[in-house]
Amino acid sequence: MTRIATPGTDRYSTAEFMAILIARYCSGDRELMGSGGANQLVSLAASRLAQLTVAPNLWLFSGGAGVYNSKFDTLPISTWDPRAGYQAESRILIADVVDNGTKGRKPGDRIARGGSGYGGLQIDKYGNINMIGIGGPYPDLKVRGPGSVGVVWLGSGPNNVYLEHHNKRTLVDKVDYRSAAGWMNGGNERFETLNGRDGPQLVWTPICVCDFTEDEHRMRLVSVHPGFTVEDVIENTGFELVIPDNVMTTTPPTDRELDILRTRVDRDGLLKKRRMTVG
Amino acid sequence: MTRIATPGTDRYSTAEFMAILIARYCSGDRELMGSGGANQLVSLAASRLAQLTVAPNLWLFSGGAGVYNSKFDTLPISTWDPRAGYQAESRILIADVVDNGTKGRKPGDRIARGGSGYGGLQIDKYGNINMIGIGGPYPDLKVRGPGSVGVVWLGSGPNNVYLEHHNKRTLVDKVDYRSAAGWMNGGNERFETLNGRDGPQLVWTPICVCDFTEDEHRMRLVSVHPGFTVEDVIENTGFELVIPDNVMTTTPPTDRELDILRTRVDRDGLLKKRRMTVG
Amino acid sequence: MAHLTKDYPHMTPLDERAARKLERRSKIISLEEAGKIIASKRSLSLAGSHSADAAMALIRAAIRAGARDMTMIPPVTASIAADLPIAAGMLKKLYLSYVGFEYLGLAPAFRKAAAEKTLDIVEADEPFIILGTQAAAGGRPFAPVQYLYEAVSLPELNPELKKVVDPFTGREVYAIPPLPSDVFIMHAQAADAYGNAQCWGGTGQERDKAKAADLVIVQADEIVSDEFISRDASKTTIPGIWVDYVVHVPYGAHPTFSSNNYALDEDHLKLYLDLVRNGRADEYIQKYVIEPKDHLEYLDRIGGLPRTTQLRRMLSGA
Amino acid sequence: MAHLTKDYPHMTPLDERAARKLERRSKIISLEEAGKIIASKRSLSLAGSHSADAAMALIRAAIRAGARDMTMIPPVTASIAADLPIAAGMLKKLYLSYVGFEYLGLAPAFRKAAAEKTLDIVEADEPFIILGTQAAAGGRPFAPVQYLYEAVSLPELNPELKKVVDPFTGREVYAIPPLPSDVFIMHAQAADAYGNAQCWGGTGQERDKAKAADLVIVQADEIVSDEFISRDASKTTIPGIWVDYVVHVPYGAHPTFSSNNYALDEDHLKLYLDLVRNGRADEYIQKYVIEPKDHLEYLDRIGGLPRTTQLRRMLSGA
Repeated sequence: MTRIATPGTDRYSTAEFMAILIARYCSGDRELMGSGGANQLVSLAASRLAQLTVAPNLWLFSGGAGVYNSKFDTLPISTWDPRAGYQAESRILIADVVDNGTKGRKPGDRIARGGSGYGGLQIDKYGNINMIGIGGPYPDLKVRGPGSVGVVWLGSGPNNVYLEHHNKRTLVDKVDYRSAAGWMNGGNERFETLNGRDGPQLVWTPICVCDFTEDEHRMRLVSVHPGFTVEDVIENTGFELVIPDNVMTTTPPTDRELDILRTRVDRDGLLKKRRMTVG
Repeated sequence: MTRIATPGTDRYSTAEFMAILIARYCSGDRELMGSGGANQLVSLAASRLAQLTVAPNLWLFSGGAGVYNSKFDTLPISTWDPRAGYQAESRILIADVVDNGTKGRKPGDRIARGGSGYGGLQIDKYGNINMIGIGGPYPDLKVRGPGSVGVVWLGSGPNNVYLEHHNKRTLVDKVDYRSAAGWMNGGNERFETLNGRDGPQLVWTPICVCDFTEDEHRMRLVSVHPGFTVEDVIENTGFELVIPDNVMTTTPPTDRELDILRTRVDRDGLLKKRRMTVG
Repeated sequence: MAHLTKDYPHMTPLDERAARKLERRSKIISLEEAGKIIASKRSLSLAGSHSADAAMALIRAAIRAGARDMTMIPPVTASIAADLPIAAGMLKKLYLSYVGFEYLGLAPAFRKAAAEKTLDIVEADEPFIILGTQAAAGGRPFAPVQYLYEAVSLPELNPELKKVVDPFTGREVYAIPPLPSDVFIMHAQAADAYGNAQCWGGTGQERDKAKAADLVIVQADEIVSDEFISRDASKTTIPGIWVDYVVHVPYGAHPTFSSNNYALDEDHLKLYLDLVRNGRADEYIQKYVIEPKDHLEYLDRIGGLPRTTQLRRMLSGA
Repeated sequence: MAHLTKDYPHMTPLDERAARKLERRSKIISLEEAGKIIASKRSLSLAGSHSADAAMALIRAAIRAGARDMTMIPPVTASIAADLPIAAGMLKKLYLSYVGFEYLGLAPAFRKAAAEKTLDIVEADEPFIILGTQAAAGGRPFAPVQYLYEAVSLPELNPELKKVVDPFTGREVYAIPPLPSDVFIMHAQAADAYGNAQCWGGTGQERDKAKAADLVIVQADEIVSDEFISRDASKTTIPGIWVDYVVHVPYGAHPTFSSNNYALDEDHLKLYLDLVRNGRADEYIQKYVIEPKDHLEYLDRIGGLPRTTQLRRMLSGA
């Protein structure tokens, strides 16, 4: 049964928590790009939060508006909201975005990894994403997806996947169609097909954080959010997740994290209202 | 013997005269593009003069600066002089210029013909242009040219050729190398090779104006500037020009033409000092 | 050949022609005229991003003018700019990158057309649209890409994606076809009468789409003087020479954002979605597309001056 | 695999790391450092147009640092920015579009190197440079063109131009190779310490050249604050994220124009041409490239404040 994913406390919302988790991930001092594709409000908030706290050298990119390092203190409704461009440092063309995507990123490149969030109709155990549709044979789809947009850029280098809904319909054993390559069929297939480019690193969901195993590149549970159990995760995942023996409980947000998020990034409280589900 | 091409009067200079001739050519009311490649000072002046007098709808393009409809009243030293951008209406990328060039122009296209000026180390009787070098076999050149730049755009549609020096070394029977296609080897070869695109229309030199015959597309004398004779033209041309029986004397500049040119386009008198030669 | 018979304009002094009235030709036409022009074409392309800067007034005018069976090359993400034409039966074929309403849900007319197979959907994506447009903009034969489609389903689903051998490496790579269009329609915040158009936001696909089109129509929130345009040439998104017609429609992007000008009308989008999802698309189309006798009446129906003022304020944060 | 062993930063609250000094890293380095970096590379690309906006200070620094045997991807037209490196023996290979001084004549060092075959000249042109750069900018395998090189000599003279069959029409077309570079050097009128660079003129090739390069070095007439940059994002030519290093060199484009900033030093260009044409290139290089211990001393040698002030005035028309 689908229900709103609540963290079991009214101290913070799940969307706020996810923004904080992604911000923590952006803590390295390397010059990374925190990019937000369409409607990636949570990762946009996360990039800004990271920039303001631990990652001054992070470049925040708002994909829809095509701008770097905008300095909003209230969240736009999406990255294509013109307000996402507030006091930005530069504006690029969508052709530039495409160039960066087709060029891809190799180990050692200046821009080492994206903090981008990708989601989809379906994601499978190797992190492949489907935005095309469910069912078939094509074009006889049971569910017609909105289209692949730019999720193909998941193939351009190391990235992360971010899901607002954790359920068996979304997390499936094998995607019906592949809009974006995760680790493909696992093992080295991605490296061989995509010129050695590294694949997805983390998967953030409303109830847990996952990564991928080192060799087979299968999705593995890393930490479960407070309010949920390993069993909740297993039960709501449509494939066999790798479950290590030392699964952690995700460290909850601190008061200070929440305070900065609410006063300097999301003054209008959009993340409080954001609907995320489980089941 | 090479000598300065003077119009045989001190009322105007050859460069001023050529600017006026080209401006007269731009008199149609269609939306044409008066473009200036590198250093095409005379055609730049001509476009502006035409715009101010008879062709308000002409779009003046300064190639080096990449701008449309700048509103200078003193000439820049070349189209890449930042002053060529004075009060321009728009600025485009060089990639846009290349797109327009590779796309080419078909009959009936919005932008019907260019008023661009092209010159070269050599030009032949079919209007082909060489900027690569003289002599050979390549790369053993007797004269190493500066390179082909964008003269290849002469192939993109109807255009004109403008020469500052009229002599047998420049006007040759056949170019040693072809940087830009005029009518190729004459007849229909250009239409067949370049998707039906129309070829060069007029050739302006310090001593005459030529066009091309209708079928064979060989260069033909149209009018000889005051101060010069048909014999001067024949003597200084390295191939057999088609000489019609009714060659005209080019209509000299009127006082009013000179006045507008000098007071509204070329206030610093750059065209007065410009050196053009014959022989 | 041995006798000159043509006219040679260089023989006639400028003086003799200068007597004509020296006036620059305006490219401004009415919205209804523009609608008829669009409706007479077979393919159109759009700019904008999702629910921002869509040329909605022109789209409505085209529907009113009876546009049918068109092929659309949409922006990389589109909401109502693609869904409404589908609802109105204006499209036969769509190059798909993303059609949806994000946090407001999937696109109802698009989903219905897909399910009922009344729309030919070319399964494309961002690089396909952008690079295909770029190829068409330069009249180039195709756009080769590598390390991209090898890893996804598009080649199986999209017959317009071909393989080509890279002559430099001998490797097989993919080739995206050029995507020209008969007409490109665009929303600008400001334009002058000669076609010079400023987009204050935008995604930078405007120029390539303009170059890739045979005809360009700009709708502008405001008509400005050419002196205004000349103050900063770098702010001109599309040079006027590339533009054929200009239409003046204040709030013409409604119900989408107009960058740095006015906000998205989310209530109106929800109204649209609600009607279309409940099989009442025709009702929406009648009321907001067909019946309004002009753009001002459309604005009246969506709430008039109070609503447009509110939308302007929302974006300025006041 | 059944036991997590990696570090997971999402487990550590931001508070625990926020204690570190929160300072944005400056990308500013000295001109001499930049020269050494360039000299350590094998290929470089340039922007600018003919005698405008050339990264001359960086070029001089690279020569001083002993740059040799490099491959240059020049702007579509270049004068001293290509000729001086040739005179100084810095180049082994040049993609040629145009090297010359227009109304001041042909390029002396280039002509000499061509005659003496000390330079590998790839016979290219504007579309070859621009489309090859564009292909490299996107990591794409090549750039196909049609109805262009079929009619000229380039295919015979340039072995890097290949044929490829268009999979959509079956026609043979030409393929331009990608033109990546190790380092792209660029002159900007203004940049902040984080790499955001404004070119007030320019030809718009800057972004593609930056994307096509492994390393980007910007020299700027002026260093501005990031607040200044944020006033108008559309004025930023290159986003700072694409830039590795910034060098502050007022009048660094001398003797070429700096768009909307200062004029070409034609007297200096004539001096250069005169010396090189008369076999005295070394004299020029000693005096203006090797001997000045820093950029200020260079400015002193070209006439100091009186001359630079004059050049600035020439452009403003005062």
